[in-house]
Amino acid sequence: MDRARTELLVVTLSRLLDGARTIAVGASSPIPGAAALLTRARSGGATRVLMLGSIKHNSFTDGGRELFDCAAQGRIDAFFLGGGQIDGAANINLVGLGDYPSLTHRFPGSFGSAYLYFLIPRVILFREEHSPRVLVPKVDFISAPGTSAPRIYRRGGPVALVTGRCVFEFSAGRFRLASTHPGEDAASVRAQTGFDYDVAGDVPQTPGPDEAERALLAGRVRDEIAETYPRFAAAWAAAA
Amino acid sequence: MDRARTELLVVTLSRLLDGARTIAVGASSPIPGAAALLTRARSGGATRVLMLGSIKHNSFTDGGRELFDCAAQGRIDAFFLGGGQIDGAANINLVGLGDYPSLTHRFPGSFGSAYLYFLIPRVILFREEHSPRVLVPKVDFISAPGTSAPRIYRRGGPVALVTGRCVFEFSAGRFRLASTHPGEDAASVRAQTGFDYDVAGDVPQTPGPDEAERALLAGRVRDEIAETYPRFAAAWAAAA
Amino acid sequence: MIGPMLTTIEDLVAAIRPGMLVAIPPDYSGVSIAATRAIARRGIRDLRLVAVPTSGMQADILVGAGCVAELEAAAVTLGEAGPAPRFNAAIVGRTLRMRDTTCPAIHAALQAAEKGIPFMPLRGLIGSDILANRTDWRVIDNPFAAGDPIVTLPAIRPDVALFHAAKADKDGNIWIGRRRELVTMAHAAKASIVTVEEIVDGSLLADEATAAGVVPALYVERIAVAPRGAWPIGLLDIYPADEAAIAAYAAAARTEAGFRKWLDGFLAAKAAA
Amino acid sequence: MIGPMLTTIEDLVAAIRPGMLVAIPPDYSGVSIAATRAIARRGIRDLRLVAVPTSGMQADILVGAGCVAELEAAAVTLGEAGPAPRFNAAIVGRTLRMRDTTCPAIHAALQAAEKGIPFMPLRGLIGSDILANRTDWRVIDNPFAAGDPIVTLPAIRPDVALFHAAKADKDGNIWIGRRRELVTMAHAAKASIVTVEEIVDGSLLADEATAAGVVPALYVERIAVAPRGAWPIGLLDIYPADEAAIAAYAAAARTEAGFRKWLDGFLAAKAAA
Repeated sequence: MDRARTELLVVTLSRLLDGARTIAVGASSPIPGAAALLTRARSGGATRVLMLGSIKHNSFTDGGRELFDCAAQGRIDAFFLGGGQIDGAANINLVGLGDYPSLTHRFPGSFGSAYLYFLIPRVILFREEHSPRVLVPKVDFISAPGTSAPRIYRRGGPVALVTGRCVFEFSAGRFRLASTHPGEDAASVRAQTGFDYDVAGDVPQTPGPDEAERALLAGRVRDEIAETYPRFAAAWAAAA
Repeated sequence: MDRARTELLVVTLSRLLDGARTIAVGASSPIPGAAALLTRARSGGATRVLMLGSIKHNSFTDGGRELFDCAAQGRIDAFFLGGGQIDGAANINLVGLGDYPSLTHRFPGSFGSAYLYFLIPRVILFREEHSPRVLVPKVDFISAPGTSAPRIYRRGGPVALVTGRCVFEFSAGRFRLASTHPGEDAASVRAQTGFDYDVAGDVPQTPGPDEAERALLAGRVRDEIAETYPRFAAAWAAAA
Repeated sequence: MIGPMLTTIEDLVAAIRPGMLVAIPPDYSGVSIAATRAIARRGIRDLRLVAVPTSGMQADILVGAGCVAELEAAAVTLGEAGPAPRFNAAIVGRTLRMRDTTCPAIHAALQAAEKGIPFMPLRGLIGSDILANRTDWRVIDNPFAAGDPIVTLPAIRPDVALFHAAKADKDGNIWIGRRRELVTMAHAAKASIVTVEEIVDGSLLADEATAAGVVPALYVERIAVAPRGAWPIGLLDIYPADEAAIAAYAAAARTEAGFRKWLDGFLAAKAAA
Repeated sequence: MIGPMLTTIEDLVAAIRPGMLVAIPPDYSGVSIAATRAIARRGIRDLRLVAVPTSGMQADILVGAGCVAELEAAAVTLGEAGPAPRFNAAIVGRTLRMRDTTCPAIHAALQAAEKGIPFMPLRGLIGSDILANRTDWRVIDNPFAAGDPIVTLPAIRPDVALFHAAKADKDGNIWIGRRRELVTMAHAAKASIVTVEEIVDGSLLADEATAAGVVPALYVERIAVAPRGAWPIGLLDIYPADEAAIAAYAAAARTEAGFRKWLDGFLAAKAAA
């Protein structure tokens, strides 16, 4: 694990969560989980984290459906989704490559994306690999669409896409390059992105953690994420 | 309380429950509750009782809806319903007298009747008062209909009506007088019944409890019903 | 800060405003008579009550005290103590808008709100005068089988779920045991307002054994301590119903004058907390 | 006698017959790997699995062992240990009928079975290729709002719900704590078949504290004792997942030959009971 990159991603995701009252984190999401815990640690008690797979950071007592019911009730402000493929319309594919159902490569599956993408106001797309094979012109399978026609019931959707190279913001059905991570610039991002997006003026660099954040990351956040993602936390600690 | 009459009713209802694997008993139903407990006591462990309001005879752990869900799943074989009015088509009225919503007299309400009457195979109607004001030609308000058109989803319905005077069996949309309680005969029942029904041949007398049943009633059943209906059990014991 | 506010019972009910849709539990669950007293004292009017799915003394007191404009319930009764006298008088006197329903319809419509779906289908009901009078319900054809009519019920989303429970922890988690209609109420409602017997140390969610019976703080807005707050109704295995007190109420409330006198005593009683 | 039969794990899985629809829980709940071994040993074929709503090693083993004809799941993954190799191979090799879905659709369709309704509406999904490929789902107009399309899902009624839990009592009540997807599974399924860590004295329903986390015997058909029966998956706060054993499985199962060798060892292992 590259510690600096991991911590940059955690801090970047965490900033996108600012002001969220309740953040939910799905399965197999150690970096988003750490980001949510960092936001919580900085919130002075104003943010609640609901993390699938956690016993401690879990307020749920109604089984696996409660996260989804809770989202439908409007009680969840922010959530993360990823994708084996993501396209420029923020459609995401968590199912596989090829002409479904004749797949050449299978991903785990759509999880709750086909639902939560519609219902949670602030969905942050996160995929560390930033390459033309992930960020494609059009996904092979739409697990969940980035936008919907006006007549379709939809109360939420994507606000940003964070990758290992940059931050894109999403609005009006298009991505816009918001910042590039250290070592990248607008041109290097363009070269690795398979979909079309907007760039407005000079693109700033994604800021890394400040001192206070660094201390929380190395302490409380890493300790807390270890309960749900022990191998991730151990690798993070070893890289420190 | 007239002990002999109470025990006759308990035993009569209990016999109608014979062979039921799972019997549910709704709110405010001490005599049906005692009947279910008697059937259970005699079943050698083959009958389960689910009694609303009980803590001991309650297997439910999913809140008030579980009884209804359970019935819909086909797990409940027998149940009791009553009515402020009952008509010859086995329609029951638990809402009130008059031209709804302008009622001249209000009953508590329909409870789960409008649902359970459709879903539980063996519904036993029970109303102690047997008079023309209760057993009417046509109920003022149908809380739940006795029968439904063939296209309507219905897996259950009434099999009998037990009153303080007699037992009616119900089939093909009609009541038939099956037995009269001690002190009554076919003519006295006819005089007190506001709806039309069938009588086939000589009508036998409703048999009272035998020795074994008497012992269970005075012991185990009365003890068990006291948990849910303490005042009923106390009055029963005082009348003994 | 997130999480519910621990407050007084007077302040607790101040969150309930005229016209609100308030869900209340059945007598076998967790009925807050303590909050009922505070509502009547405060004189909150025009409440729309939803009994989940029935009510007893709580609805009867609130109707008698003039707090209720509309009531949706599958039944209102004092159980072994007999009919609910103020409710019955209000129906016959036509001073209450009544929405008659059946128990599973209330549960299902709350589950629809819990799931954020606009409606829930339900079996039964067809041919009943309940359905005939519920112009807000719709019968549709089962989309999976032609010629199979089924009732659909619009979601019931209460503004407030009001109940009483055994205990809360300092984070605002509420322990309700197996009385899970309270969970559904809390999920379906915009906010839950809860009286409890006591506040306990430690987190009720920390241990799997107690966590199983918890309504999480996520759903709870205000909590007040009210020892014996369900009285004269019982609470789980903690205390039984006070049958004599309920029978005394039933007798007093048979007349408007008798109820007024009873209510004066009830309102004057020192709040349990 | 009513109530579940306490039996051996071999006899437990004998209730699962070829072609049956079997509901299995997610890794964070109560997965019976002990029963998985017994199913593979017995060579039960043509199972139709429903993951509630995802699965991991359990589905992967059963697919690899050739027990599964069809799988409905929102995802199959070994979590931190990576992709589910036998599942992925079966999809690419087209030896498994896959019904892709999304988590809340599984929950909702099981709730439809629980409630005995033919279908459940669900938000979301419109515009997704999941919906486009689910010819068994229907989009209808919300009967309460014109021009508002909504997906309806037919009920999923499993023949069997198969899971592992901390304990059972002698009446056959099962304690599952707050893992209530197991409750929904049990309600929705015709019968539940359960392995447990231990059988305890006394009734789990006798005390409100334990009753809150119980699947009642009413829903349970067979129970077998299987200590550490979820291993290498974890169980509540009782034991954690054995990450090394799951990673070893993930590595071995990358190839068919590697999986066969792993399976031989797994099947040869003495059942925990």
